Amino acid sequence: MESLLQLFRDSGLYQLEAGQFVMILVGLLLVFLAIRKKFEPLLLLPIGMGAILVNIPGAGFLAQPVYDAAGHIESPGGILYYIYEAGIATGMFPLVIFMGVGALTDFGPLLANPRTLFLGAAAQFGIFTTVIGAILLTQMGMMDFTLADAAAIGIIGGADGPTAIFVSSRLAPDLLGAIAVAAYSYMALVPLIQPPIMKALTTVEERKIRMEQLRPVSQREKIIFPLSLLVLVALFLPTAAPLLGMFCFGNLMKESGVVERLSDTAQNALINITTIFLGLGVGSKLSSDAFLNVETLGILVLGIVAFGIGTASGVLMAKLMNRFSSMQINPLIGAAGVSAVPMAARVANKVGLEANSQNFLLMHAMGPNVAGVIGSAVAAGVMISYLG
Amino acid sequence: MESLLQLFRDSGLYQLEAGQFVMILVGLLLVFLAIRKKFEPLLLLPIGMGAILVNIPGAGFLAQPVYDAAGHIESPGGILYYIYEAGIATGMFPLVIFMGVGALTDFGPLLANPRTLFLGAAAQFGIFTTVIGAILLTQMGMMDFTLADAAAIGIIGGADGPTAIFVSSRLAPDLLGAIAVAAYSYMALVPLIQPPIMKALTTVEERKIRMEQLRPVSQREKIIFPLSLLVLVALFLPTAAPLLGMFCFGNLMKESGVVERLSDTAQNALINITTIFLGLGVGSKLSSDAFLNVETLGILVLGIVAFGIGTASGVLMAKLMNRFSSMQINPLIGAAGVSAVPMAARVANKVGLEANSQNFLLMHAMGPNVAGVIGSAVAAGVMISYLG
Amino acid sequence: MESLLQLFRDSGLYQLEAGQFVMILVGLLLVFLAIRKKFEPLLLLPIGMGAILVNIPGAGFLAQPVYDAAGHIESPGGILYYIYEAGIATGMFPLVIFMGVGALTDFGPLLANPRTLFLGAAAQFGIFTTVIGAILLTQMGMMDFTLADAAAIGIIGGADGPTAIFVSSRLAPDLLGAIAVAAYSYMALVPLIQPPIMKALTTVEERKIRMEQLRPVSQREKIIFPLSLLVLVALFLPTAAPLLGMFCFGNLMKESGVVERLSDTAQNALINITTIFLGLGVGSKLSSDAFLNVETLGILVLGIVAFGIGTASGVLMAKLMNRFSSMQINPLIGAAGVSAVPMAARVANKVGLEANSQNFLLMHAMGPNVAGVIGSAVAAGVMISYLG
Amino acid sequence: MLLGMGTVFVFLTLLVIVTSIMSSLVQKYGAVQPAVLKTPGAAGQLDEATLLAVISAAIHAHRSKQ
Amino acid sequence: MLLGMGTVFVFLTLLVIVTSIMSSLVQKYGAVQPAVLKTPGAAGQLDEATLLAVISAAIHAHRSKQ
Amino acid sequence: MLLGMGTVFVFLTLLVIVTSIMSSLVQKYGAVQPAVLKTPGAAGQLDEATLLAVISAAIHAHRSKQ
Ligand code: NA
Ligand code: NA
Ligand code: NA
Repeated sequence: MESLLQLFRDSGLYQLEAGQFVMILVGLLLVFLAIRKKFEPLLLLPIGMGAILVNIPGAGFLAQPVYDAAGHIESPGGILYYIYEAGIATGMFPLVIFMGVGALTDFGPLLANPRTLFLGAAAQFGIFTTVIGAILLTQMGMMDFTLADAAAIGIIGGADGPTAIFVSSRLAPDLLGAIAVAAYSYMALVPLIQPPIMKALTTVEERKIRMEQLRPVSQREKIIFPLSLLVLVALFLPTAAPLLGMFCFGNLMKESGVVERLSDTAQNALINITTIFLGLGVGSKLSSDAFLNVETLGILVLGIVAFGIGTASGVLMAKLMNRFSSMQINPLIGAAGVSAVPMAARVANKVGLEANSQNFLLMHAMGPNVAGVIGSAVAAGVMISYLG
Repeated sequence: MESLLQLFRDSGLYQLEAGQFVMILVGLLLVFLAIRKKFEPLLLLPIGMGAILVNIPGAGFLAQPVYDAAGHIESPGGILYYIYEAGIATGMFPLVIFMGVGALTDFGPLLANPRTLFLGAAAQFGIFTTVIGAILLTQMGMMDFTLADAAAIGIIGGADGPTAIFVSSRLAPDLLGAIAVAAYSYMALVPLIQPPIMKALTTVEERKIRMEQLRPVSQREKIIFPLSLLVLVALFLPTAAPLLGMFCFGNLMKESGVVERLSDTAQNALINITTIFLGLGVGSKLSSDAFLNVETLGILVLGIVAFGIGTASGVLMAKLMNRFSSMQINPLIGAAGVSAVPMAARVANKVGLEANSQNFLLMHAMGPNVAGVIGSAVAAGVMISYLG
Repeated sequence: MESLLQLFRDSGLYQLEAGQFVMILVGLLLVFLAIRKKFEPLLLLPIGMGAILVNIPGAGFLAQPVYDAAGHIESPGGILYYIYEAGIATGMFPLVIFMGVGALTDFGPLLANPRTLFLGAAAQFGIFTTVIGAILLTQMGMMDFTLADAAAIGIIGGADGPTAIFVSSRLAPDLLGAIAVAAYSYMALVPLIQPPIMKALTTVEERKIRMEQLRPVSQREKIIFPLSLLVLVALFLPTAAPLLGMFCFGNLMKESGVVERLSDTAQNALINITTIFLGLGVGSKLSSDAFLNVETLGILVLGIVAFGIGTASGVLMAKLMNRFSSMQINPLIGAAGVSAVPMAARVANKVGLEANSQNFLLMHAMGPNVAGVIGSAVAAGVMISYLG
Repeated sequence: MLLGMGTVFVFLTLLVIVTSIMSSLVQKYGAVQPAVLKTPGAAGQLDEATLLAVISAAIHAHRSKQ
Repeated sequence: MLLGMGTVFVFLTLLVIVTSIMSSLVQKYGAVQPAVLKTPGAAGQLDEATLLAVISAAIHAHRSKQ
Repeated sequence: MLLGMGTVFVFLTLLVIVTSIMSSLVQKYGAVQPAVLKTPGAAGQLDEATLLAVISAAIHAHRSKQ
């Protein structure tokens, strides 16, 4: 009888609080969006599962380990505790992912047309606007964000998941779950969010602009570029060095051609293993008290504002550049400056094809697209430099 | 001269105790069984090597690291110490393996015939009988098992290696080595242990029963099933959530079809890496003082009793179900309810073919076989709930 | 304004010290040698990148984490700090690499001609001579090496990267960076360093010696060999057991043929992941104060001396063996006894072909080549036994 | 221990019921069998981008020859 | 240091002896050369199960047509 | 925040300049386009060794038949 009571007291039904129940539903929703709507499934599926697991009452997924005096484990911790502490609190997982993304990135289009870096810079405008927005909301008493929180939220506008997670883990660990979910959700929504903004800010004539074919880029340029970027980071913005250093390292492994087996592993086994655990670890931050509050609403709203402003800034920057140069840029590719590789570039290509069925912008948009990755990592470095 | 003496004092010959020598032989035996007899080589080869390494006197494979006051390493620990503490004491390795097993599991046959879950439940009967047996042996003064020890030993009857290791690491870390060796050895011995029991409990007519072809199962059912299982676990048996949560996550990665690269990694690189280290870590528990005692004998005897009772219960449950249903089940597939995927299902198929050369039971036996995995994880949750 | 100053104070330009600048150049040089000259790129590329990253002022790659009283992370550590502490200070990475190397090694040629083990022994002569050299340099007041330092430096002559790193991490962590760089650089320079020594010590007639075709070696011998080696290590030299135990384990996984998926993973995903992090971690030891001093110069000089003596000893040992045996050995394969698998064996083959265009020594040289791996691991065990 | 075994049975019985209901609902309402699309997922997106890139490059090259 | 070098030599000499004895024993008693079976091991068992499953499914399908 | 945005722009402008200079230098002096050699690196060396081994074994075998 005693045992039966014990089992009942251990059961989820007995312990489940309303908040946990809602968060399990949120987890199921994320899983649904990942599977049915193909919303960034590589991240949202593990995040959703992590959210479900962490909200099972009594399952102890976040339990802290207890050690005895001799340093032996008396009671082991939960798997999500270990994953979060070892991989996310330390910043290891986003950095390893960034290395893998570097090994997957081709800087060829950017090197063929380095001016597209300005588009990647402009699209970070959303980040900084959002920070101001978050501060204003706090001053108006509607939300309660510190400056560090505001900076972490702003990075959502960079449309770069690992960067957002890395910055949150340093500046606003409590908001990490909501920020990561917002970042990946909006990245998945690029095909819905961007086109109306792109069309509103451009004329049909502008969208029809055909761009010159890109020159071929030599292997040597591709090898020297990540090293140049790294040296510049070292000299001028060391706080961006963790993210961009690992990114350049990954890219150099790929482009050097001498360590193919390492590059393959960085692009496959290693990034996949890390992605599984990163997702679970981020999901473990989706507890009801951290997620079910007005701040999350603020993060979602500010995030989409940042995203929209970033998109608009990229497009407007392209139009501005066309005023001062004879080599015309199709302003649609400016929208790709937000990152969200390669979704944003494909959206630019698609909107371009709608205006002119012979206008292939994909490769041209890949330039600002990877520039956007650099841009948001630089913005992250600036934030950490001011507030870290 | 001094140095020569030092070298001799460091040598294995000088330091080797009889117990260590015997355990090295045990390790060599496990390696032999793995290579020559193909006894679960994926686990028994690393376990055997771990056993050899940990019993080399003076090699320090289990040495604890020493830190100075500033937290720097003064003297590093042994590799098996790190593997055991990081992967097994924490429960990480068995959980990651369970995720991989989930990604390798096809619930189709179970979904086509969900009644086979009862067979997977019945086959856990051996677990609980064994617990009683262990308690009796202790009360009779023949052995010295706590209730927690008894529970961990019982899980051997579940014929599921990672579950046994996970439960042992929580309830009876000192017995972990012997329990894991017993579990994997008996899993390897399924083709020897099960057939006599199966034949003793069935008539030739029963063994000839032909089963209806299984209906095709839609992808949608396969996606919803792991989520349903997870919700049930969350509501009713949260202590089973670590094992079954990771298992469902792995299965969902596979069945969702949207994260193939993660699923591939979980099924290959990640499970392989974890298996290598899990095996070494389990082997490190095979020290002479932990293994060479009467308790190990008790574990081996109780383990095989549990295994036999589980097999018998599965078969008898199938016969019982035939009494109450017109849709006849070949009782042989009940034996597959012990888990030991896919060996037990293949044994059922083989014994079935002996009775009727046109009777292919394999797919039918896969239902109770994967049900057995769920069943022993549920039993593990019950044990941890009572005793953890 | 305050912020601008902050940014400038954070910038690399403001903080960069001359030493760091030089070390970044050293890192770039290593990257250049890896990519352009194909100097052991698998290690030197990550080492070079690690050296660049760790010398970026203010980037915090080696920052120690700060915990609050409750054990939560207050300020996370740098990625290179975690990599070094978890993988190199513990000795884990070199041991995992050694397991992978074991899984990549074919002992066939050695088993067909076990006498080549003597060549692998002789080539370790450089190790011990160098230790004496380092001690002499210290006594002469030119350098300042402890006995442990001297032993770690000597291992460079073993021409085996992971062994050198493992020994350094135990005996001379401060010199680890310089020793690893020297070891891998000289391994890459095998085609330049060895031929003149080999030619100086042999006559054309000797270099023309044709060796008998090797007998086929059965799978059973290949399975028993690593186990025999392991038992000998256990009995006579336990301090070599970490390195040789993991090596034998890897080799057994390969040769047993029953755990192919583990063997594949050890040879690919696992060794690649570990190599990436090992390289970065070694690079993190290339700080200016650890590298830019006269000791590094001493290490480089002693290392190449050790390498040269090892090469010469191998060749001379082969000539000595020819005096006492009718079965003639081409002395060129003695040079392969230094390890540096398979580069040294290929060099022996190439020099042999120059003397006689029909003389294929490659397979014969693989025997001493893998014997050299065993030899330097044994030498490492001896050093750790005396000084550890 | 009977209790333990009972719990296992009750839980798996629940699972049988839930699974059966789920399957019949899916078979009833999810009439249109979702073709097993091998969607490569976001992982495949880079490859797809590469593919598109190759195609557009080819078209460019073709056009520039004319 | 001579001692160190000596140890290396003694150890490898022991290894030469043990290896030679081992090889001659294997060649003498292990006369029947074990064919290098590429046994897939337990890892391959699932694949084998799948294979068997495919075969039995095919047989079922074949039979149901008749 | 204007400052932050300014920093991003200044940094990326620097990168544009450095990249452009680098590219023009490479195109000027690195005239001979380095063929994209798929050098297998040290990792491939073992395979290469194996290949060489197979070749030399084949030659031996061929010769011993004569
Ligand atoms: Na961005
Ligand atoms: Na079971
Ligand atoms: Na060596």
